[in-house]
Amino acid sequence: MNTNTLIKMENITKRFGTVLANKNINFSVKQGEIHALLGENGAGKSTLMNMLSGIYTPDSGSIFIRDQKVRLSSPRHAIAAGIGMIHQHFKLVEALSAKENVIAGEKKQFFLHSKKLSARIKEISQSFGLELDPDKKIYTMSVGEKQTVEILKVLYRGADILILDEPTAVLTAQETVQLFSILRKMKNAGCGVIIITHKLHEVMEVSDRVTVLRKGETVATVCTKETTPKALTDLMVGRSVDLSIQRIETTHKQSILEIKEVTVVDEEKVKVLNNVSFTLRTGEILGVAGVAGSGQKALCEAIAGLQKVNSGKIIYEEEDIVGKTPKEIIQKGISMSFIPEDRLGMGLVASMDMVDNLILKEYQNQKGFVLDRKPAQKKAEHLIHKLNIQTPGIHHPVRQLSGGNIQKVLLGREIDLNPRVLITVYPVRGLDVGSSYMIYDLLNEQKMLGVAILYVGEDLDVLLELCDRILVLCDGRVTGIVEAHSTNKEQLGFMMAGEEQWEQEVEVVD
Amino acid sequence: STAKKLANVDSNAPVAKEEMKVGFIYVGPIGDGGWTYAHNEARLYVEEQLGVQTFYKESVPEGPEVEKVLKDMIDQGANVIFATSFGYMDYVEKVAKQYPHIKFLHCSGYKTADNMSNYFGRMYQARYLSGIVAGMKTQSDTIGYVAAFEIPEVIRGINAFTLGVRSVNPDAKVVVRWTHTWYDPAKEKEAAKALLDEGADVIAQHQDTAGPQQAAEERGVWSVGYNTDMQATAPQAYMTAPIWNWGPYYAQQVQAVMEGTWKSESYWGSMNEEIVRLAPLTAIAPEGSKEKVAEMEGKIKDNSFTVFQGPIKDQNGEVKVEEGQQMTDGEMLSFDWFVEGVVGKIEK
Amino acid sequence: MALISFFAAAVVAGTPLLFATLGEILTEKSGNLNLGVEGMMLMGAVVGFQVGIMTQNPYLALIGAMGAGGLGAIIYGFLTITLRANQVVTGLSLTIFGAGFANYMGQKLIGQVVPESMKIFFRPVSLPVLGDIPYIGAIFFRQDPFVYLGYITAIVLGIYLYHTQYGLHVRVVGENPGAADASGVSVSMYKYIHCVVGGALCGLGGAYLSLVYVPAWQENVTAGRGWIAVALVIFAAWNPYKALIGACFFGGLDIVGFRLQAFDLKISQYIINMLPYIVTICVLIIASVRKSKEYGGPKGLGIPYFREER
Amino acid sequence: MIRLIKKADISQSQIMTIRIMAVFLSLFTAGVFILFLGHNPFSVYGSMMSGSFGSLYRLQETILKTIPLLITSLGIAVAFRMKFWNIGAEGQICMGAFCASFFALHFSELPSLILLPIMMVAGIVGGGVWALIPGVFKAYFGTNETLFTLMMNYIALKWITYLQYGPWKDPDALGFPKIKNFSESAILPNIFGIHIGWIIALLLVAIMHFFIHYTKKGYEITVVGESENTARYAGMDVKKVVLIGLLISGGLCGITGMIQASAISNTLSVEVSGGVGFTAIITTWLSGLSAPMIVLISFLFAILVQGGSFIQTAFQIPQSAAQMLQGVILFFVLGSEFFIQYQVIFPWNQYMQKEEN
Ligand SMILES: Nc1ncnc2c1ncn2[C@@H]1O[C@H](COP(=O)(O)OP(=O)(O)OP(=O)(O)O)[C@@H](O)[C@H]1O
Ligand SMILES: Nc1ncnc2c1ncn2[C@@H]1O[C@H](COP(=O)(O)OP(=O)(O)OP(=O)(O)O)[C@@H](O)[C@H]1O
Ligand SMILES: [Mg+2]
Ligand SMILES: [Mg+2]
Repeated sequence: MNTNTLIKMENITKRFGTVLANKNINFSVKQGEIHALLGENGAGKSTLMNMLSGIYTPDSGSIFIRDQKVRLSSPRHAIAAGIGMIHQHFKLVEALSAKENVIAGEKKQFFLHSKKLSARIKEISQSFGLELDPDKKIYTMSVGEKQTVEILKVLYRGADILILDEPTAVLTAQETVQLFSILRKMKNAGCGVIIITHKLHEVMEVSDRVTVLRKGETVATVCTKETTPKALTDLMVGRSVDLSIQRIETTHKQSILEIKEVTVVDEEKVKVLNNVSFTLRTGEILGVAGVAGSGQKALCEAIAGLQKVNSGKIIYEEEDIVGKTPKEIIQKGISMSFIPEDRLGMGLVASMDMVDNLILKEYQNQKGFVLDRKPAQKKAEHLIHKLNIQTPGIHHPVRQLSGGNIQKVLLGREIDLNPRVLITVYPVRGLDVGSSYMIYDLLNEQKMLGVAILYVGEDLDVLLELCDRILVLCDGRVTGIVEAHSTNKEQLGFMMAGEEQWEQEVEVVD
Repeated sequence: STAKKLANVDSNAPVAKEEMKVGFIYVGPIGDGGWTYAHNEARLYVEEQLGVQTFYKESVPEGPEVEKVLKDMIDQGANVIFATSFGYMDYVEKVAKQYPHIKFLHCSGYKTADNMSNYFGRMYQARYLSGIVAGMKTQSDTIGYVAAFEIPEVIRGINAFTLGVRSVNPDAKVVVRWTHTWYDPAKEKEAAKALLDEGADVIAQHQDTAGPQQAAEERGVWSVGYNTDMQATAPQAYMTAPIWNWGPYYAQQVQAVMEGTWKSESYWGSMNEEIVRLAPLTAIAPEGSKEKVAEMEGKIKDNSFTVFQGPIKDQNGEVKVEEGQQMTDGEMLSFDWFVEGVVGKIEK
Repeated sequence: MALISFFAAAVVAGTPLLFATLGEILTEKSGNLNLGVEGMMLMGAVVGFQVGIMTQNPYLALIGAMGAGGLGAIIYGFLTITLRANQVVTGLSLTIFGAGFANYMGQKLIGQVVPESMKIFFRPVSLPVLGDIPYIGAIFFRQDPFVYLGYITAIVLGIYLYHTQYGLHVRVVGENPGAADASGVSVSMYKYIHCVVGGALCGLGGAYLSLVYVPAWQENVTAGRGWIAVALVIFAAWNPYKALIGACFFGGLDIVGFRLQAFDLKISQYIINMLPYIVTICVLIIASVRKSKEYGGPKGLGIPYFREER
Repeated sequence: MIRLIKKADISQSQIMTIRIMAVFLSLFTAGVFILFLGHNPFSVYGSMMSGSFGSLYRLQETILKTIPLLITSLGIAVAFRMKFWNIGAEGQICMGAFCASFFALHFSELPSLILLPIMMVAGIVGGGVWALIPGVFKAYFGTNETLFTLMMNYIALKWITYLQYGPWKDPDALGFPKIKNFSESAILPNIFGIHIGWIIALLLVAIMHFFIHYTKKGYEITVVGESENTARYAGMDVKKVVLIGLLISGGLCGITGMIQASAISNTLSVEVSGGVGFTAIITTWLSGLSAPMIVLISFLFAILVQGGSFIQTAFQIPQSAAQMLQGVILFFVLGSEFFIQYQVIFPWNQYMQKEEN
């Protein structure tokens, strides 16, 4: 293996307003290695990489590329230095074709030679084993295809330093395998690859070295061969963690919500939910597993009345709620609480304070014309106390709270509504371990109260330990519903990749 | 405080030259080269002749803004104000009531008060004469007339012009196009072009821009202007124009105020008083037209001919004014029909 | 015959609209919603005229007009691109400023006419061959050189936007400045350049009015055409070729009233005057009902870009 | 290298300082221009001030200018709060005035106490419905409202022109194109020498402030503006909220139309809005959509307009120059927002940042 250092970042510091996103970070990548970057949400991984790709400028510190000190004050400089980045949030133009997206930023020619370009792009994609129609418009593409365009864009430029920010979050298992083979090819060609991922098994599988960040600081850089997932987790969190979660057994499980053959077709005519059926019972936590974009969002939104259902029924206490507006669903006394995936874009109003955000779900039940904020003020104070929310006060805009605290406000509000069905999507995303466990406890508490909980999660370990049953989605289909205590990660993994596996459904005990 | 001081003074007491301040409000920019331009020329004439102080505000829309501008002017010491657009009338009336010691002169309206006159000129006389020139010039017997709005003033002008045309060329017709703008040079030019496409070879206008002149110039045909001498704008096309000459009247009125002899009146000046004129004919004007115009001008001036005298038929051939009769001022001021020979429609 | 001359007149009436529309297309394609078209047109109209009078040189006059329109756009660009001010409000302010600027500069030009030499320069010329095509020739190819310049500009812009690398960058900047930035395209520079060139084209549109259409200086020559141009951009779906057709169509709408007066129509003339605006609204509605991703406006239109924003 | 960073938080007093500095800078720049025109900037500014406050009459005039700006801005602010870029206030004012005038002209015998409220309601309906049309298309098809409302302005103006020159032409005006003056009973009474529009305006400020911040509908409007998704998720009928909001927005503009027609013109004419609809967009934006700030900014703007018009006659500074000055002042104030949101870091300042860490 070549040991020449490709990239060296020294004492990098970056602050956003009051947030110190990166603090004196040291980081280096060698030629011909795949380097994984690990850390909890908000640890500063994307920020660090964005500085390498010229999107952000460090407040202080220096960057060396091939031992040359560089100043990457714009993406142009980074591209010139051979750095290509695939961003966590795609940077593609929806209205343009794949081809046009790939060559954006090129300066080589004046006129666009459409045919020649298509041929060249085909050639590159084939040499890496990628499948892509250069003339397809981005907005007609699946997430995986978009990812391919992003990769092609970097390959087309012949970048020799490749950064991928959580590329696998949106990929299927096969796509991930394919991606990793590309990365290995690049590595063998002497390039440097940096990959950010939250999935430890991927880190173990593909990387040569791992750098762990915690709260904006470098904790350690280790060789993958010499470490274990457990060790990495401990580094990430900062202390030895006991990763076991209590599963409470409850009796009196009753079917409360029945999803029957629900199909949802989105604007692009893609079936995001395909003939989905399952039953949710009181006093249980039903986990939903699947790679991102497998239909979790559509499923939750369909139940909450936010998504048009094309066919099928959603029976809540003997009544079909398909076609009802969210307001009707809330007002019918159906206390269905839903924690949307997109916390600030959907669950909360970022610019409003805690009080106004707490009113959001219940103001409709207030009588009269005038808004009564007093109960919400009390509730806000209560929640701050109960959930240990860190905030300067109840009138502070929630946007300025940290991610974890935003999450607590949201969950606290939902639980406070005394729901009968609670739908939560990634409720611990961005939470530190302590807070995560607090959330698990809260969910268990609700479960004991007889609430039916639909838990959409990403961490399979948590799903296995916390949930009673796990439903696996793949491409909008249910590939199986299994008892959590009688399955394992491998089995779930297969199902997430599309392999169907069904268990005998356990009879409901009254 | 100034207002109070003045209020105690007899409203018709003579005013010293130094205390005289004459305000003008204009509906367009003084750079319109037309209506407002003509008024502003008159303002300069007053300054020059009497040596009094004048000031103005241009582009004052015919809306509530007028009231404010009037009051502003009074506030700044104006003692005579000329309001030079029809739409100012009600506001002038309103303000005149509140400021009895200030003299208001409103152009082209019909309301008067003790301290408010209205004044206008018998432009139709000059239009009649310009019609003669156009009627003699046309070869296609089709004359285009670009007109602003369907109001009596414009209709009266069209009718007078047509009578003039037909007095020398009974077969000719005058085709009217409404622009519904007073001031959109490009659009008014387009209206003229439409007329030219319909076979007109002389273009006349009642607009505050020279757009129609340009159209005639470009097509190599002929034109009759309005407001001011428009020869510079269209040297190859322009024959003459009925024009305003407000200066002498303004000077005389201001003089009267200074001498304390001013009286409110409803003034409709004629060619005799030179408030309206026909601009000198250019070399392009048809042969013999100069003489014919001079003859008719003489008759108008000695009152042996009034433009709207019977017999006058309307567009349907119906006799509207019997032989030997004349239209009264009142009838002329509320014209809402076209005389025979006009091709066009008055929307009601 | 009358119909042909109507269409030919429509082309002429559409020419100032065409330049302004093309300018605004370029501006909007790069993500700037500059509503100050009217202001920039007026600035171009007055400076073009002033330079024309002073130098008697048509080329210098055109350059002057472009410079003035561009200057207005620079003010807009500095405020919205560098200082990230609200685009709509800045555009409205530019309209106020531009009108003031033009009328102020124009005070001394009142009553002046375009010198004869320049009038000759801008006289209609029949193009060889093309001008002889029956009907089409008379409508499109016996016009003044300025009109031809309009055709050329539209075609060049079309080629530029759809068939060149730089045009691609413009589209990327307008659609998704974040993506453009990440690809190494300098967002600010593209926004500036296209906003300024767009302003220059608007200036040309104004100059057409003062130098050719009404070859004399008169205040407020544009009379609201800048706003029509803004509407035309939508009508043309941000496509320079369609702008060419749209400008002729709107030019026709603008003058059709005069031709219709020859017929005894039952509809009031005043209602016919509403046509251009009603048609624009219809186009807006149709465009939105079709909900096309490719033919809508640039996605980044009106939004200031700040790289470190999340 | 010069860099930009977003300011984390900024105190109210800093914001005020920046805004005031912007105004001073703009006055300075405009002053240079005035000097160039051959006048003394101080005496011009002084006379602008005395033109707006110099006497009771001038103060009244300034307030009369403030009223329509104020009410219209309140209306526009509601739409802007929903991120509906309503630039159709001009047309909404016209249509409000039109509907109010319909009753003023056709039911002129009614006593004031009945007629005026009817006119007010008619004005609200007229303006509201006019705003609702683009609103419906926006809500159901996502039609671009900026240009839609802009076009609606022109249609409204042409409509009034049509009435004025056509069916509503006063038969007693000798064929002149004007609409009959309202009867006394259709004219708003005066209080302290100013028509009661000022009381209506102040009432509306209080009502709108209360409405937006303390009522359920106001809350819904704010949520919809911040995030439609969140609103939908919370069970709000987003379309309905948008439409109600627009009805209010247009309705307020309609009130302006009614007041201007009744108290100022005493009739309907094409000049009834006189550009207020456009100016109010600027005042609304500058006041950050807050009702109390709208009072202040509208008043300041009225000073600018009133004083600007005063200096035109006082110094014979042409209208065009006054317009340019207005533009320049706006540019500066708009530009100053930048320094409220962002911080510029110059190379020589960078070490200071480091030390803080
Ligand atoms: N543009 C920005 N403006 C303000 N704060 C930011 C910005 N980008 C990142 N931050 C903050 O910096 C911190 C680090 O964010 P970053 O996106 O680097 O985390 P990450 O490690 O990539 O997390 P994730 O795993 O969720 O992607 C967070 O607290 C975040 O809120
Ligand atoms: N945009 C902002 N404006 C002001 N303060 C902010 C902003 N974003 C974050 N903060 C503050 O900065 C601090 C750190 O925020 P950050 O989101 O990085 O926290 P975190 O370490 O990720 O915490 P958590 O584990 O709860 O997510 C918090 O105190 C938060 O209140
Ligand atoms: Mg990240
Ligand atoms: Mg966080």
